[in-house]
Amino acid sequence: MATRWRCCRRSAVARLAIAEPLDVRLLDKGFSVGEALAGFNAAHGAAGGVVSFLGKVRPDGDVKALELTHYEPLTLPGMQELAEAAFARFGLDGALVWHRVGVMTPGESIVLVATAARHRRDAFAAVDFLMDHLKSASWLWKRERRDDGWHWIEPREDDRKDLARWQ
Amino acid sequence: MATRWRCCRRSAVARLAIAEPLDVRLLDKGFSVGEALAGFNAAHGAAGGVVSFLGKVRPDGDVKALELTHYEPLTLPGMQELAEAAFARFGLDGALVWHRVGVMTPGESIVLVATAARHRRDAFAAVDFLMDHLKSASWLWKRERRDDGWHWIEPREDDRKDLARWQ
Amino acid sequence: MAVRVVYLGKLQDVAGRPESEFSSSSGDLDWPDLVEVLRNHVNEDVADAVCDPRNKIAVNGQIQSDRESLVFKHGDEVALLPPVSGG
Amino acid sequence: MAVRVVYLGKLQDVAGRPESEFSSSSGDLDWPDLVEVLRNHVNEDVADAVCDPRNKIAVNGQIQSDRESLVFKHGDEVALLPPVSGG
Repeated sequence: MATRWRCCRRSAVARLAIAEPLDVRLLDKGFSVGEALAGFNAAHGAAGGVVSFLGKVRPDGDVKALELTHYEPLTLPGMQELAEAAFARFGLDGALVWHRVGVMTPGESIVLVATAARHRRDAFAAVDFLMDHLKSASWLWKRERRDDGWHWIEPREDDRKDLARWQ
Repeated sequence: MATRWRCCRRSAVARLAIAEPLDVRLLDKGFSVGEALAGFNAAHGAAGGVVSFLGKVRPDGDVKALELTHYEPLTLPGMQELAEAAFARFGLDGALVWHRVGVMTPGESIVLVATAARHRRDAFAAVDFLMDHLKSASWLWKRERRDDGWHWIEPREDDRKDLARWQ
Repeated sequence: MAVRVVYLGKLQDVAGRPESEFSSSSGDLDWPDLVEVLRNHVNEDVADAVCDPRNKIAVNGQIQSDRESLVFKHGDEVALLPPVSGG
Repeated sequence: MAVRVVYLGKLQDVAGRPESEFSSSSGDLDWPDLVEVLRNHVNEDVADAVCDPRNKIAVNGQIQSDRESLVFKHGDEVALLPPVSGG
Protein backbone atom coordinates (compact mmCIF):
# COMPACT_ATOMS: atom_id res chain seq x y z
CA MET A 1 0.00 0.00 0.00
CA ALA A 2 2.76 2.40 0.96
CA THR A 3 4.52 1.54 -2.29
CA ARG A 4 1.41 2.25 -4.29
CA TRP A 5 1.04 5.74 -2.85
CA ARG A 6 4.67 6.48 -3.47
CA CYS A 7 4.20 5.56 -7.09
CA CYS A 8 1.18 7.82 -7.48
CA ARG A 9 2.87 10.78 -5.86
CA ARG A 10 6.05 10.58 -7.92
CA SER A 11 4.07 10.40 -11.13
CA ALA A 12 1.78 13.21 -10.11
CA VAL A 13 4.71 15.46 -9.37
CA ALA A 14 6.32 14.70 -12.70
CA ARG A 15 3.07 15.56 -14.50
CA LEU A 16 2.86 19.22 -13.50
CA ALA A 17 4.74 21.07 -16.23
CA ILE A 18 6.41 24.29 -15.11
CA ALA A 19 7.56 26.72 -17.80
CA GLU A 20 11.24 27.65 -17.67
CA PRO A 21 12.71 29.96 -16.72
CA LEU A 22 9.50 31.91 -15.96
CA ASP A 23 6.09 30.45 -15.18
CA VAL A 24 3.56 33.28 -14.79
CA ARG A 25 -0.13 32.49 -14.38
CA LEU A 26 -3.39 34.19 -13.56
CA LEU A 27 -5.65 31.48 -12.15
CA ASP A 28 -9.39 31.51 -11.74
CA LYS A 29 -9.45 28.31 -9.66
CA GLY A 30 -7.63 27.03 -6.58
CA PHE A 31 -4.27 25.33 -7.05
CA SER A 32 -2.15 22.78 -5.21
CA VAL A 33 0.78 24.54 -3.59
CA GLY A 34 2.61 21.27 -2.95
CA GLU A 35 2.46 20.23 -6.58
CA ALA A 36 3.41 23.66 -7.85
CA LEU A 37 6.48 23.82 -5.62
CA ALA A 38 7.45 20.21 -6.31
CA GLY A 39 7.23 20.96 -10.03
CA PHE A 40 9.19 24.20 -9.72
CA ASN A 41 11.83 22.50 -7.63
CA ALA A 42 12.16 19.66 -10.15
CA ALA A 43 12.45 22.18 -13.00
CA HIS A 44 15.39 23.87 -11.23
CA GLY A 45 17.37 20.96 -9.90
CA ALA A 46 20.70 22.75 -10.23
CA ALA A 47 19.74 25.85 -8.24
CA GLY A 48 21.35 26.05 -4.81
CA GLY A 49 18.32 27.72 -3.21
CA VAL A 50 14.58 27.94 -3.77
CA VAL A 51 12.51 30.47 -1.83
CA SER A 52 8.72 30.60 -1.92
CA PHE A 53 5.97 32.79 -0.56
CA LEU A 54 2.35 31.70 -0.31
CA GLY A 55 -0.27 34.29 0.58
CA LYS A 56 -3.67 33.12 1.81
CA VAL A 57 -6.97 34.73 2.68
CA ARG A 58 -6.85 35.35 6.44
CA PRO A 59 -9.93 34.55 8.49
CA ASP A 60 -10.09 38.15 9.71
CA GLY A 61 -13.00 39.25 11.82
CA ASP A 62 -16.16 39.07 9.78
CA VAL A 63 -14.53 38.72 6.36
CA LYS A 64 -16.54 36.06 4.53
CA ALA A 65 -14.93 36.28 1.12
CA LEU A 66 -12.45 38.21 -0.94
CA GLU A 67 -12.64 39.02 -4.63
CA LEU A 68 -9.77 39.94 -6.90
CA THR A 69 -10.57 41.64 -10.19
CA HIS A 70 -8.09 41.88 -13.03
CA TYR A 71 -8.09 43.59 -16.43
CA GLU A 72 -7.25 41.07 -19.11
CA PRO A 73 -5.16 43.29 -21.44
CA LEU A 74 -2.92 44.55 -18.62
CA THR A 75 -2.73 42.18 -15.68
CA LEU A 76 -0.98 39.08 -17.02
CA PRO A 77 1.36 41.00 -19.36
CA GLY A 78 2.30 43.20 -16.38
CA MET A 79 3.06 40.15 -14.24
CA GLN A 80 5.18 38.69 -17.04
CA GLU A 81 7.20 41.93 -17.26
CA LEU A 82 7.60 41.95 -13.49
CA ALA A 83 8.93 38.37 -13.52
CA GLU A 84 11.37 39.31 -16.29
CA ALA A 85 12.57 42.29 -14.26
CA ALA A 86 13.18 40.10 -11.19
CA PHE A 87 14.88 37.45 -13.33
CA ALA A 88 17.39 39.96 -14.72
CA ARG A 89 17.88 42.00 -11.54
CA PHE A 90 18.64 39.06 -9.22
CA GLY A 91 20.30 36.72 -11.71
CA LEU A 92 17.71 34.03 -11.11
CA ASP A 93 17.66 30.51 -12.50
CA GLY A 94 13.87 30.77 -12.64
CA ALA A 95 10.71 32.19 -11.12
CA LEU A 96 7.12 31.12 -10.63
CA VAL A 97 4.49 33.86 -10.22
CA TRP A 98 0.93 32.64 -9.78
CA HIS A 99 -1.96 34.87 -8.76
CA ARG A 100 -5.56 33.92 -8.16
CA VAL A 101 -8.43 36.07 -9.41
CA GLY A 102 -12.13 35.74 -8.64
CA VAL A 103 -13.83 35.01 -5.33
CA MET A 104 -11.90 33.26 -2.54
CA THR A 105 -12.81 32.26 0.99
CA PRO A 106 -10.64 32.33 4.15
CA GLY A 107 -7.81 29.80 4.03
CA GLU A 108 -7.64 29.78 0.22
CA SER A 109 -4.40 30.61 -1.58
CA ILE A 110 -4.22 34.02 -3.28
CA VAL A 111 -0.66 34.20 -4.48
CA LEU A 112 2.31 31.87 -4.86
CA VAL A 113 5.76 33.17 -5.76
CA ALA A 114 8.89 31.04 -5.97
CA THR A 115 12.39 31.82 -7.15
CA ALA A 116 15.41 29.63 -7.77
CA ALA A 117 18.92 31.02 -7.62
CA ARG A 118 22.48 29.92 -7.12
CA HIS A 119 22.65 31.81 -3.84
CA ARG A 120 20.10 32.13 -1.06
CA ARG A 121 20.18 35.93 -0.73
CA ASP A 122 19.27 36.46 -4.39
CA ALA A 123 16.33 34.07 -4.18
CA PHE A 124 15.12 35.81 -1.00
CA ALA A 125 15.44 39.32 -2.39
CA ALA A 126 13.67 38.33 -5.60
CA VAL A 127 10.61 36.94 -3.76
CA ASP A 128 10.51 40.08 -1.62
CA PHE A 129 10.73 42.27 -4.76
CA LEU A 130 8.04 40.26 -6.57
CA MET A 131 5.63 40.39 -3.63
CA ASP A 132 6.07 44.13 -3.08
CA HIS A 133 5.30 44.73 -6.74
CA LEU A 134 2.39 42.30 -6.91
CA LYS A 135 0.82 44.01 -3.91
CA SER A 136 1.09 47.57 -5.10
CA ALA A 137 2.12 47.71 -8.73
CA SER A 138 0.09 44.98 -10.42
CA TRP A 139 -3.27 45.50 -12.10
CA LEU A 140 -5.38 43.81 -9.45
CA TRP A 141 -8.22 45.18 -7.35
CA LYS A 142 -9.38 43.57 -4.15
CA ARG A 143 -12.65 43.75 -2.27
CA GLU A 144 -13.91 41.95 0.82
CA ARG A 145 -17.35 40.72 1.70
CA ARG A 146 -18.20 41.40 5.32
CA ASP A 147 -21.48 41.07 7.20
CA ASP A 148 -22.64 44.38 5.69
CA GLY A 149 -21.65 43.64 2.09
CA TRP A 150 -18.71 44.19 -0.23
CA HIS A 151 -15.96 46.76 0.49
CA TRP A 152 -13.16 47.76 -1.87
CA ILE A 153 -9.70 47.61 -0.30
CA GLU A 154 -7.75 50.85 -0.57
CA PRO A 155 -4.02 50.70 -1.28
CA ARG A 156 -2.05 51.01 1.95
CA GLU A 157 0.68 53.57 2.59
CA ASP A 158 2.95 50.76 3.85
CA ASP A 159 2.65 48.99 0.50
CA ARG A 160 3.83 52.12 -1.30
CA LYS A 161 6.79 52.39 1.09
CA ASP A 162 7.68 48.74 0.48
CA LEU A 163 7.71 49.44 -3.25
CA ALA A 164 9.93 52.50 -2.84
CA ARG A 165 12.67 50.27 -1.38
CA TRP A 166 13.42 48.94 -4.87
CA GLN A 167 13.71 52.25 -6.70
CA MET B 1 -7.47 8.55 -15.68
CA ALA B 2 -6.97 12.21 -14.76
CA THR B 3 -9.47 11.78 -11.93
CA ARG B 4 -7.58 8.81 -10.56
CA TRP B 5 -4.36 10.78 -10.29
CA ARG B 6 -6.12 13.66 -8.61
CA CYS B 7 -7.45 11.25 -6.02
CA CYS B 8 -4.00 9.84 -5.32
CA ARG B 9 -2.42 13.24 -4.92
CA ARG B 10 -5.03 14.61 -2.53
CA SER B 11 -4.78 11.57 -0.30
CA ALA B 12 -1.01 11.58 -0.32
CA VAL B 13 -0.92 15.19 0.77
CA ALA B 14 -3.36 14.59 3.60
CA ARG B 15 -1.22 11.71 4.91
CA LEU B 16 1.89 13.65 5.85
CA ALA B 17 1.48 14.68 9.48
CA ILE B 18 3.22 17.91 10.47
CA ALA B 19 3.76 18.66 14.16
CA GLU B 20 2.32 21.98 15.35
CA PRO B 21 3.46 24.58 15.97
CA LEU B 22 7.05 23.33 15.44
CA ASP B 23 8.14 20.42 13.26
CA VAL B 24 11.90 19.93 13.62
CA ARG B 25 13.60 16.94 12.02
CA LEU B 26 17.03 15.58 11.31
CA LEU B 27 16.63 13.26 8.33
CA ASP B 28 18.98 10.58 7.08
CA LYS B 29 17.05 10.04 3.84
CA GLY B 30 15.74 12.27 1.05
CA PHE B 31 12.32 13.86 1.48
CA SER B 32 9.56 15.18 -0.76
CA VAL B 33 9.57 18.96 -0.64
CA GLY B 34 6.12 19.19 -2.23
CA GLU B 35 4.53 16.95 0.38
CA ALA B 36 6.31 18.66 3.25
CA LEU B 37 5.15 22.10 2.16
CA ALA B 38 1.62 20.91 1.34
CA GLY B 39 1.43 19.39 4.82
CA PHE B 40 2.83 22.49 6.50
CA ASN B 41 0.46 24.71 4.57
CA ALA B 42 -2.53 22.53 5.51
CA ALA B 43 -1.46 22.59 9.17
CA HIS B 44 -1.47 26.41 9.15
CA GLY B 45 -4.55 27.23 7.15
CA ALA B 46 -5.24 30.43 9.06
CA ALA B 47 -1.80 32.01 8.52
CA GLY B 48 -1.77 34.89 6.05
CA GLY B 49 1.67 34.05 4.72
CA VAL B 50 3.93 31.03 4.40
CA VAL B 51 7.58 31.45 3.39
CA SER B 52 9.90 28.56 2.61
CA PHE B 53 13.54 28.05 1.78
CA LEU B 54 14.91 24.89 0.19
CA GLY B 55 18.67 24.44 -0.02
CA LYS B 56 20.09 21.88 -2.41
CA VAL B 57 23.50 20.46 -3.22
CA ARG B 58 24.79 22.54 -6.13
CA PRO B 59 26.50 20.73 -8.98
CA ASP B 60 29.65 22.78 -8.42
CA GLY B 61 32.76 22.01 -10.44
CA ASP B 62 34.04 18.57 -9.51
CA VAL B 63 31.96 18.10 -6.35
CA LYS B 64 30.67 14.52 -6.49
CA ALA B 65 29.03 14.32 -3.06
CA LEU B 66 28.56 16.17 0.17
CA GLU B 67 28.40 14.70 3.66
CA LEU B 68 26.85 16.29 6.71
CA THR B 69 27.84 14.94 10.11
CA HIS B 70 25.86 15.65 13.25
CA TYR B 71 26.35 14.88 16.94
CA GLU B 72 23.28 13.16 18.31
CA PRO B 73 23.18 14.69 21.83
CA LEU B 74 23.49 18.27 20.51
CA THR B 75 22.26 18.71 16.96
CA LEU B 76 18.51 18.04 17.10
CA PRO B 77 18.03 19.63 20.56
CA GLY B 78 19.88 22.71 19.23
CA MET B 79 17.61 22.89 16.18
CA GLN B 80 14.56 22.59 18.42
CA GLU B 81 15.79 25.50 20.58
CA LEU B 82 16.47 27.52 17.45
CA ALA B 83 12.93 26.92 16.16
CA GLU B 84 11.52 27.97 19.54
CA ALA B 85 13.59 31.16 19.46
CA ALA B 86 12.29 32.04 15.97
CA PHE B 87 8.74 31.18 17.00
CA ALA B 88 8.84 33.60 19.94
CA ARG B 89 10.88 36.34 18.27
CA PHE B 90 8.74 36.66 15.13
CA GLY B 91 5.34 35.76 16.59
CA LEU B 92 4.96 32.81 14.23
CA ASP B 93 1.97 30.55 13.80
CA GLY B 94 4.38 27.70 13.12
CA ALA B 95 7.72 26.61 11.70
CA LEU B 96 9.15 23.59 9.92
CA VAL B 97 12.90 23.01 10.19
CA TRP B 98 14.19 19.92 8.40
CA HIS B 99 17.87 19.16 7.85
CA ARG B 100 19.42 16.23 6.04
CA VAL B 101 22.46 14.43 7.40
CA GLY B 102 24.60 11.79 5.71
CA VAL B 103 25.85 11.67 2.14
CA MET B 104 24.04 13.65 -0.58
CA THR B 105 24.68 14.10 -4.29
CA PRO B 106 24.19 17.23 -6.44
CA GLY B 107 20.54 18.21 -6.82
CA GLU B 108 19.50 16.58 -3.51
CA SER B 109 17.79 18.64 -0.83
CA ILE B 110 19.88 19.54 2.23
CA VAL B 111 17.62 21.81 4.21
CA LEU B 112 13.98 22.87 4.16
CA VAL B 113 12.71 25.69 6.37
CA ALA B 114 9.15 27.04 6.32
CA THR B 115 7.40 29.54 8.53
CA ALA B 116 3.77 30.59 8.81
CA ALA B 117 2.79 33.99 10.16
CA ARG B 118 -0.06 36.44 10.09
CA HIS B 119 2.08 38.92 8.16
CA ARG B 120 4.50 38.39 5.33
CA ARG B 121 7.46 40.30 6.80
CA ASP B 122 7.53 38.17 9.95
CA ALA B 123 7.48 34.94 7.97
CA PHE B 124 10.31 36.24 5.75
CA ALA B 125 12.48 37.43 8.63
CA ALA B 126 11.99 34.16 10.50
CA VAL B 127 13.19 32.03 7.55
CA ASP B 128 16.18 34.33 7.13
CA PHE B 129 16.97 34.05 10.86
CA LEU B 130 16.59 30.27 10.85
CA MET B 131 18.82 29.81 7.80
CA ASP B 132 21.58 32.08 9.14
CA HIS B 133 21.61 30.09 12.38
CA LEU B 134 21.43 26.69 10.70
CA LYS B 135 24.40 27.63 8.54
CA SER B 136 26.70 28.89 11.26
CA ALA B 137 25.32 28.09 14.69
CA SER B 138 24.02 24.51 14.40
CA TRP B 139 26.02 21.40 15.25
CA LEU B 140 26.62 20.23 11.72
CA TRP B 141 29.85 19.64 9.86
CA LYS B 142 30.08 19.47 6.11
CA ARG B 143 32.60 17.89 3.78
CA GLU B 144 32.72 17.52 0.01
CA ARG B 145 34.03 14.72 -2.11
CA ARG B 146 35.93 16.00 -5.12
CA ASP B 147 38.09 14.21 -7.66
CA ASP B 148 40.94 14.11 -5.15
CA GLY B 149 38.92 12.91 -2.17
CA TRP B 150 37.03 14.37 0.79
CA HIS B 151 37.55 17.95 1.99
CA TRP B 152 36.07 19.50 5.15
CA ILE B 153 34.30 22.80 4.57
CA GLU B 154 35.56 25.63 6.75
CA PRO B 155 33.05 28.10 8.19
CA ARG B 156 32.91 31.23 6.03
CA GLU B 157 33.42 34.76 7.31
CA ASP B 158 30.22 35.82 5.49
CA ASP B 159 28.20 33.27 7.48
CA ARG B 160 29.47 34.76 10.74
CA LYS B 161 28.51 38.24 9.53
CA ASP B 162 25.04 37.02 8.60
CA LEU B 163 24.65 35.66 12.11
CA ALA B 164 25.77 38.94 13.71
CA ARG B 165 22.79 40.68 12.10
CA TRP B 166 20.47 39.08 14.66
CA GLN B 167 22.41 39.97 17.82
CA MET C 1 -18.13 55.55 -34.17
CA ALA C 2 -18.32 53.69 -30.89
CA VAL C 3 -15.99 53.33 -27.89
CA ARG C 4 -16.26 51.03 -24.94
CA VAL C 5 -15.39 52.25 -21.44
CA VAL C 6 -14.43 49.64 -18.81
CA TYR C 7 -14.62 50.54 -15.10
CA LEU C 8 -12.19 48.65 -12.87
CA GLY C 9 -12.13 48.18 -9.10
CA LYS C 10 -14.26 50.56 -7.11
CA LEU C 11 -14.96 52.67 -10.22
CA GLN C 12 -17.43 49.89 -11.07
CA ASP C 13 -19.39 50.95 -8.02
CA VAL C 14 -18.98 54.64 -8.82
CA ALA C 15 -20.32 54.02 -12.33
CA GLY C 16 -22.88 51.52 -11.13
CA ARG C 17 -21.91 49.15 -13.96
CA PRO C 18 -18.82 47.26 -15.18
CA GLU C 19 -18.71 48.99 -18.58
CA SER C 20 -20.46 51.39 -20.99
CA GLU C 21 -20.60 51.66 -24.75
CA PHE C 22 -20.86 55.13 -26.28
CA SER C 23 -21.54 55.76 -29.94
CA SER C 24 -21.36 59.02 -31.78
CA SER C 25 -22.25 60.02 -35.33
CA SER C 26 -20.10 63.17 -35.24
CA GLY C 27 -16.62 61.74 -35.88
CA ASP C 28 -13.85 60.95 -33.38
CA LEU C 29 -14.23 61.53 -29.67
CA ASP C 30 -11.55 63.54 -27.92
CA TRP C 31 -10.80 63.73 -24.18
CA PRO C 32 -13.15 66.63 -23.30
CA ASP C 33 -15.88 64.81 -25.27
CA LEU C 34 -15.37 61.64 -23.24
CA VAL C 35 -15.52 63.52 -19.92
CA GLU C 36 -18.71 65.22 -21.10
CA VAL C 37 -20.28 61.95 -22.22
CA LEU C 38 -19.45 60.33 -18.86
CA ARG C 39 -20.93 63.30 -17.01
CA ASN C 40 -24.16 63.29 -19.04
CA HIS C 41 -24.70 59.57 -19.59
CA VAL C 42 -23.20 57.98 -16.46
CA ASN C 43 -22.75 60.44 -13.58
CA GLU C 44 -20.74 63.35 -12.15
CA ASP C 45 -18.59 61.15 -9.92
CA VAL C 46 -17.27 59.08 -12.82
CA ALA C 47 -16.54 62.23 -14.82
CA ASP C 48 -14.56 63.57 -11.84
CA ALA C 49 -12.81 60.23 -11.29
CA VAL C 50 -11.61 60.02 -14.89
CA CYS C 51 -9.83 63.38 -14.43
CA ASP C 52 -8.22 62.41 -11.11
CA PRO C 53 -4.55 61.58 -11.81
CA ARG C 54 -4.62 58.83 -9.18
CA ASN C 55 -6.85 56.90 -11.59
CA LYS C 56 -4.96 55.71 -14.67
CA ILE C 57 -6.27 55.42 -18.22
CA ALA C 58 -5.53 52.64 -20.68
CA VAL C 59 -6.56 52.60 -24.33
CA ASN C 60 -6.58 49.18 -25.96
CA GLY C 61 -4.42 47.81 -23.16
CA GLN C 62 -1.81 50.61 -23.27
CA ILE C 63 -1.43 52.93 -20.29
CA GLN C 64 -1.68 56.58 -21.40
CA SER C 65 0.51 59.23 -19.80
CA ASP C 66 -1.12 62.26 -21.42
CA ARG C 67 -4.87 61.73 -21.17
CA GLU C 68 -5.89 65.24 -22.15
CA SER C 69 -4.61 64.96 -25.69
CA LEU C 70 -6.24 61.59 -26.37
CA VAL C 71 -8.41 61.12 -29.41
CA PHE C 72 -10.47 57.94 -29.52
CA LYS C 73 -11.20 55.96 -32.67
CA HIS C 74 -13.99 53.57 -33.50
CA GLY C 75 -13.68 50.33 -31.55
CA ASP C 76 -11.32 51.67 -28.89
CA GLU C 77 -11.54 50.17 -25.42
CA VAL C 78 -10.90 52.76 -22.73
CA ALA C 79 -10.16 51.39 -19.22
CA LEU C 80 -10.47 53.49 -16.07
CA LEU C 81 -8.03 52.05 -13.52
CA PRO C 82 -8.17 53.14 -9.87
CA PRO C 83 -5.18 52.56 -7.54
CA VAL C 84 -4.45 48.84 -7.33
CA SER C 85 -4.66 46.67 -4.20
CA GLY C 86 -3.51 43.18 -5.08
CA GLY C 87 -1.41 40.47 -3.41
CA MET D 1 37.31 4.38 35.16
CA ALA D 2 36.77 4.92 31.44
CA VAL D 3 35.83 7.92 29.28
CA ARG D 4 34.91 8.03 25.64
CA VAL D 5 36.19 10.85 23.40
CA VAL D 6 34.22 11.60 20.21
CA TYR D 7 35.91 13.57 17.38
CA LEU D 8 33.54 15.60 15.21
CA GLY D 9 34.06 17.16 11.79
CA LYS D 10 37.64 17.49 10.65
CA LEU D 11 38.92 16.49 14.12
CA GLN D 12 38.06 12.95 12.97
CA ASP D 13 40.76 13.31 10.35
CA VAL D 14 43.18 14.91 12.83
CA ALA D 15 42.65 12.02 15.24
CA GLY D 16 42.55 9.45 12.44
CA ARG D 17 39.45 7.87 14.01
CA PRO D 18 35.88 8.84 14.96
CA GLU D 19 36.34 8.12 18.69
CA SER D 20 38.63 6.78 21.40
CA GLU D 21 38.04 5.07 24.71
CA PHE D 22 40.51 5.72 27.54
CA SER D 23 40.53 3.81 30.80
CA SER D 24 42.50 4.54 33.92
CA SER D 25 42.97 2.70 37.21
CA SER D 26 44.12 5.81 39.08
CA GLY D 27 40.82 7.56 39.81
CA ASP D 28 39.14 10.45 37.99
CA LEU D 29 40.69 12.12 34.96
CA ASP D 30 41.07 15.91 35.02
CA TRP D 31 41.65 18.27 32.09
CA PRO D 32 45.48 18.15 32.07
CA ASP D 33 45.24 14.35 32.28
CA LEU D 34 42.99 14.26 29.23
CA VAL D 35 45.30 16.49 27.19
CA GLU D 36 48.22 14.27 28.19
CA VAL D 37 46.37 11.07 27.29
CA LEU D 38 45.43 12.52 23.88
CA ARG D 39 49.04 13.57 23.29
CA ASN D 40 50.46 10.16 24.22
CA HIS D 41 47.79 7.84 22.88
CA VAL D 42 46.41 9.70 19.86
CA ASN D 43 48.73 12.46 18.62
CA GLU D 44 50.13 15.94 19.19
CA ASP D 45 47.69 17.63 16.83
CA VAL D 46 44.63 16.40 18.68
CA ALA D 47 46.12 17.47 22.01
CA ASP D 48 46.69 20.95 20.55
CA ALA D 49 43.22 21.05 18.97
CA VAL D 50 41.51 20.24 22.27
CA CYS D 51 43.15 23.32 23.83
CA ASP D 52 42.21 25.64 20.94
CA PRO D 53 39.24 27.76 22.07
CA ARG D 54 37.77 27.67 18.52
CA ASN D 55 37.05 24.00 19.16
CA LYS D 56 34.27 23.51 21.71
CA ILE D 57 33.98 20.77 24.31
CA ALA D 58 30.81 18.94 25.35
CA VAL D 59 30.52 16.47 28.19
CA ASN D 60 27.51 14.16 28.02
CA GLY D 61 25.83 16.50 25.54
CA GLN D 62 26.42 19.71 27.52
CA ILE D 63 28.69 22.41 26.12
CA GLN D 64 31.39 23.35 28.66
CA SER D 65 32.51 26.94 29.05
CA ASP D 66 35.43 26.30 31.41
CA ARG D 67 37.31 23.31 30.03
CA GLU D 68 40.39 23.65 32.22
CA SER D 69 38.57 22.88 35.46
CA LEU D 70 36.77 19.82 34.09
CA VAL D 71 36.99 16.53 35.97
CA PHE D 72 35.74 13.47 34.09
CA LYS D 73 33.88 10.59 35.70
CA HIS D 74 33.51 6.98 34.67
CA GLY D 75 31.28 6.67 31.61
CA ASP D 76 31.55 10.30 30.52
CA GLU D 77 31.34 11.06 26.80
CA VAL D 78 33.59 13.95 25.83
CA ALA D 79 32.93 15.49 22.40
CA LEU D 80 35.49 17.64 20.58
CA LEU D 81 33.54 20.03 18.31
CA PRO D 82 35.33 22.08 15.66
CA PRO D 83 33.68 25.17 14.14
CA VAL D 84 30.44 24.16 12.43
CA SER D 85 29.65 24.45 8.72
CA GLY D 86 26.06 23.38 8.15
CA GLY D 87 23.16 24.49 5.97
